Amino acid sequence: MTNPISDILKAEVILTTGTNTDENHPIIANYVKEAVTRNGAKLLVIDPRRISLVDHATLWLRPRPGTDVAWINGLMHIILKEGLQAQKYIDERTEGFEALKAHLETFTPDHVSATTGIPADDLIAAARLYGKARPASILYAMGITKHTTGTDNVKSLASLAMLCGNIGVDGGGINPLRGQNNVQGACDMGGLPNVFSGYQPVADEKAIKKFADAWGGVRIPSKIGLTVTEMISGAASGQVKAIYVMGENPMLSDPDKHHVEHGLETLEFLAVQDIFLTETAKKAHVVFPAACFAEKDGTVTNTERLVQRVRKALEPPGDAKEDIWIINEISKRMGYPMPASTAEAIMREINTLTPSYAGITYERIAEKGLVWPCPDKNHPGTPVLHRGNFTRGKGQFFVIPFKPPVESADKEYPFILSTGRVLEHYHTGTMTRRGSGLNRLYPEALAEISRADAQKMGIAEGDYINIISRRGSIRVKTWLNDRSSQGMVFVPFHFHEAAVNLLTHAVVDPVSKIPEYKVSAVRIEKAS
Amino acid sequence: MSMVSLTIDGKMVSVPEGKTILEAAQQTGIDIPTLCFHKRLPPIGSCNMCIVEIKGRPGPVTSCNTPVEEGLDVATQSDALHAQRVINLKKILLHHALDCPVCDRAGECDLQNIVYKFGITDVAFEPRAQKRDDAYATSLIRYWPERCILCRRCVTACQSIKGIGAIDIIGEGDEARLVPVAADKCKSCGECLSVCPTGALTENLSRRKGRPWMGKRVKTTCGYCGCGCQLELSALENRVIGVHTETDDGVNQGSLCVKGRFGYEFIGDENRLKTPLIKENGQFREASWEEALDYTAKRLSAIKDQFGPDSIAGLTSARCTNEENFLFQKFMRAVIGTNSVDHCARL
Amino acid sequence: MTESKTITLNMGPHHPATHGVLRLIVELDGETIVKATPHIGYLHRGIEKIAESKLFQQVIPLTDRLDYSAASANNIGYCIAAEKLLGLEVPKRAQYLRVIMAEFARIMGHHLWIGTHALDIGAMTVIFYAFRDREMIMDINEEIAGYRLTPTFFRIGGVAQDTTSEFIKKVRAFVKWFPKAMEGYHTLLTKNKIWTTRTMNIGKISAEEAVNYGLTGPSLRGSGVAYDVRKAFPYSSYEDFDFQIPVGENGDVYDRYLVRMEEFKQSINIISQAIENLPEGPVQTDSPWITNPRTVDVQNDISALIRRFMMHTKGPAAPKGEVYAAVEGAKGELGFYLVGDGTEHPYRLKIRSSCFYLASALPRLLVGHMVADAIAIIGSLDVVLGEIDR
Amino acid sequence: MQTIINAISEKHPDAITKQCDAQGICEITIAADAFLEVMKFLHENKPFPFDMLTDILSIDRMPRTPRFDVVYLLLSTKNFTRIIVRTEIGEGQEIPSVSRIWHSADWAEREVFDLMGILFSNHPGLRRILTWENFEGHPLRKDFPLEGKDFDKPFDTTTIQDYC
Repeated sequence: MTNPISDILKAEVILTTGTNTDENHPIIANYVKEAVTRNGAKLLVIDPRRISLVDHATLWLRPRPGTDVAWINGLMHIILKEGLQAQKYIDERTEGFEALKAHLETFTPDHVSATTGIPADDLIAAARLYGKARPASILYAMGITKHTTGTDNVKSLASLAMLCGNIGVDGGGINPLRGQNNVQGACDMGGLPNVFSGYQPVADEKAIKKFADAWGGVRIPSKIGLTVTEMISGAASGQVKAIYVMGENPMLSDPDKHHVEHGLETLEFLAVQDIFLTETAKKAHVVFPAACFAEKDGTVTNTERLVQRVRKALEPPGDAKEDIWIINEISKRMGYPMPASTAEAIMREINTLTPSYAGITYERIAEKGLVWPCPDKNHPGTPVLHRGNFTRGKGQFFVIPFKPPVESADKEYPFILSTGRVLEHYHTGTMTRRGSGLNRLYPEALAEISRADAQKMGIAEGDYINIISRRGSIRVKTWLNDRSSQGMVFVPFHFHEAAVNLLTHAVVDPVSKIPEYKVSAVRIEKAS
Repeated sequence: MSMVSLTIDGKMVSVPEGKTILEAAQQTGIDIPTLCFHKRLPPIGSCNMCIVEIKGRPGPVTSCNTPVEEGLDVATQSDALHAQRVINLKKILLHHALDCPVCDRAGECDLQNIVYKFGITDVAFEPRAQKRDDAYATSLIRYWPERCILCRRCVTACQSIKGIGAIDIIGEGDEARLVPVAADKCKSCGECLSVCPTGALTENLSRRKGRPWMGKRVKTTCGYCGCGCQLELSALENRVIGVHTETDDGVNQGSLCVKGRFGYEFIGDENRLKTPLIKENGQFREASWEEALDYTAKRLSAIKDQFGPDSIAGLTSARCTNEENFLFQKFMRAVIGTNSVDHCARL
Repeated sequence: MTESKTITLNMGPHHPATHGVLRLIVELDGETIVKATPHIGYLHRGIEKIAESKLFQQVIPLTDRLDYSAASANNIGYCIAAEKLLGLEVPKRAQYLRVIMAEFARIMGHHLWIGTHALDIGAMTVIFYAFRDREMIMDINEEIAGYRLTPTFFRIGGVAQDTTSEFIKKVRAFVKWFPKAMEGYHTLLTKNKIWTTRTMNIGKISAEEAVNYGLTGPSLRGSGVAYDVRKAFPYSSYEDFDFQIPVGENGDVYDRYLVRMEEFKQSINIISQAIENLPEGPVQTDSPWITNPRTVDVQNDISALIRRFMMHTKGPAAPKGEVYAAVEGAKGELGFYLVGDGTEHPYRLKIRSSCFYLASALPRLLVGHMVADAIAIIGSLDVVLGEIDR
Repeated sequence: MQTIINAISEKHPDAITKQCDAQGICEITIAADAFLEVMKFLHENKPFPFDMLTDILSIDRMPRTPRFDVVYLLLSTKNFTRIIVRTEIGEGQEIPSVSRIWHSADWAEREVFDLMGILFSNHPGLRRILTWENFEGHPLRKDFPLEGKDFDKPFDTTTIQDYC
């Protein structure tokens, strides 16, 4: 997020798209609702499903899944037509505006409403709402990024925000709501094939030298590594022989489950380190028992780049050990004894090697966390990014043509399947499907179909249906409500009994390599 | 913001306009007894414990929702006020169940503290607490009507913080009790549970596993979504017996969601992995750490020598801490010698 | 000048005659002691630090473990200090019961003293008689409080529960029986030639010096200073009883022996007066914050149940203030300096231990005597290390 | 008792900073510089000298500066009256020892030094009395944890050195 969560209270208009905030980020939804009820902010929700946030929305647009670039360009087209853009901000702080302006000519309201299914005057009202408001904040999540055009969607949203001068200002910003407690931290720490910690590129000689020297003169390759989807296909093709998995469950979270299963089984060696015997762990040659978040010390970074402490409250069960200890032991046995053994010592190493985390020490975040970038020991952190000027100097406008999703509804597979999360469960259900509490609220997978479609196919509430795609089929209970629009079905991916990744295809976004979970063509039949 | 000055118990106080008398008193350290007042909630004014006398006004006024005015002369303590407060408490105690030894909230119950502070020795009326078992808006929280003091904190919290309003108090006199008016809209966030002053709302999960103050309280960050809510785990004999929040702490300011407040059962689950496992002809067998670690190191080194470092890949996790992620990518890059490190940020 | 070679002898901390873990480094020139430096702290449990994290009524069992040979005498001190701080009135009957238990504690302490003191000097039989009588007092303790050595019978604001007729019968029996037992001790020791030669003119200390060294109790009265806290600063209705304060003349081991033997008699005198006119009435003060509600109330009345629950988990909050209350323990003046800061925990509790100052006088008393006399002198001071080290 | 107070304030006008009645015992607070003279005066004061020093104790008033209170309880065995003398000492500040006036002060001051860390100038032998020689820290201070420092690590008794 470019702005802190509390900035939501300062926004005049809040645009949320691709995020069911009330269910996936309930606390951020509290802020949105407080902004609307107490501060009189206007809420503009753009989501194919009628999510509960719509109850508080001033205006709700319902685009067809996968047509995000179209309506974003449509909004920008209207804002330019009515001169609502922040021209001074554009001239001083951005570049590439003219090319964008020319490109937007074709995205007239009628043309956009044809591709997206949003009525033209709603588009105009939305554009005026967002265009006039200073500041306006954009919140988005996986609904925008889980497409083959994910990166394009994000770039278009960035252009929209810059058009109205909403970046680098209080109450504004373009704010991705990260899904997990430390997904931001994992990226910051270099858990990516193309960057070291602090996003220092792997290809940069200076960075390699710095890390190599710090780690005792080891040889670090400059070639960008494999992403998770490439690893799985690499395993299937035999290019990858061994995978070491820590706290992950690709069997359920990766697209095209058969493909994943085949890949993992052909591996020479698979080591998994987790807190439960997950589906992936069952495929492993070695399984290590690890400690969960309540049994370890360390830090995590939340979605607003705030680094906060995690403290140990319990001892791990049985012989389970903390991940740090396990990694240290393996590396010692492979002839590379690691010096740092406690979380605090590792953080000191991170301070030296990662400029944006340099000032974040355990003493400073004992009471309250710090927002990175925090370059030195007495720097207060930077809650709002891009203030004054952009980190890369000038803001870049992008000319993004509209590309339809890979699979669209056709005669044989008339429905569009979208997958996602629900309030009561988390990711692959490893944690939330244990114990009686959360299970009682949401015991099994439910496919959400609109009442109209159900009536047409003679499906009653609670019947079981088969959802079939070109890659596989699952049997799942139905939940008739008016959340899903006609011709759409939503199935959560927490349940291995109805593993929705049997249905999704493995085509990914060219840049971010994120699979298109939000749009898959399926067929629905009444199950026996 | 214009300042308003008034005297409370003879002390001159000046506070910004719009503040209530209670806030002015608290600011100068004068202690007015309260029961239904809660820092995070707008004033409710249902318990009448915070009554004060204002010179020139006929009867006592509840100070929690009366705004300050210029030149007020407020008295917070007097025999009449004390007698009235004792009567208020006794009316509440009239219906209260004799549950203290078995009540989850005992020891942290606002009603207990205020009754003890006032030294109430006997409730003159014949107590008529009826045992009733009423349904509540979610299966994760249990409602004990005979412990409820009808202070409306839960109703206000559900309306003002969560904007849902799933519960309300219906009925008059003895019949009045909390009823889920819109149970389907309830998100089981536990906001009502966290502000309830007594044991009327308790967790259905950890009933009577231990008193909260017995456990060791550790402040940590929630392990689920990206909001990074601050919460306190209370652990007793290596078991988590409860989750608590401080009202002015972290981005969540005391609120949590259903996963944060109730999703801690997996920590003590019996089929947590406890010993390293090694697969032999399709079956897992338990192994010692020594054996498992040696086996892994040997296999990884062998594959690295035979097929080169790029034949090995690593999957770290967005649910591990920064330090673990850093160490993992250091292991893959320095020890294995490959950049094939990724995690599920893409999924 | 012949070069006089002194040897250093290490006595304790595990030594039969040091009445506990006192360590004495003694420099000998032949048999006479040239220099003695006591070392203490082997039984230091940090009672004062622990008290700061306890509730007020949870500190009472801690005070039992100070001078464990006369436990009730310590409890009464702490309870009076707490009651002064909290401003509570103790009913008459409870005060009388406290006096009885405190005097019994004094007698128990003196029994232990006479038994071990005589044993150190060589009289083997005295300890059997002394412990036989001590056993009877322990039965009385058990009868009323359920515990023999550390009864913890007192509560802030009164005593734990009322007496039983059995208790009164036993006390009367002991009061009737004890004077005869006293004659036994006197015939064994007072005129015994060996006893007088081993104790007369040994460990002499003048009145001024004793006061200057902070000695109190029988050791001070042995030197002729008639200071007894029960008479100087009467507490718990001691002013209702008439009893004398025995005082010695020349402050040696023998005089301290005579003073304590007389104190036996005086304590029995107090106990008989107290048991005869034990007043009727409640045994607990009547305050909603500290008095235990009756069980029948607790089962029927929510406010009584809340009071019972809060009393044992939170307890009363003491007002801000500092209080010093001293009592006459078996070994001397035992004072409790209690500081309250408005919470339910004592902010600071300092225990003025009489034996601490008795032990500090050892270097002065031992010099010039033979090693065998050192044992007699330590016995005559009757130090208990639980109270010294706290 | 009031005569003594007046006598003191004549000789040392600014010595007594506060006087109050603590539960029936007269208490005076003395400024640190005039401390030794006032104590000598109390010891020799003619009609009834305070010849016994009952106890010395220290209180840690943590957030307040000066941080410590040192309290002396004096008793006159001639007419059985008590007086409490208090003086406020900052961290690391020294207070003159009264062990030459009353012998009982020797050990009492050593205990205050040991458990609270208050230094007494020209004391015959100021060393720890209850804890061992190389014990770190002063247990009765408010910032000393109740369980002691790193209580959960094994304690190696061979590291203990005590005064021989």
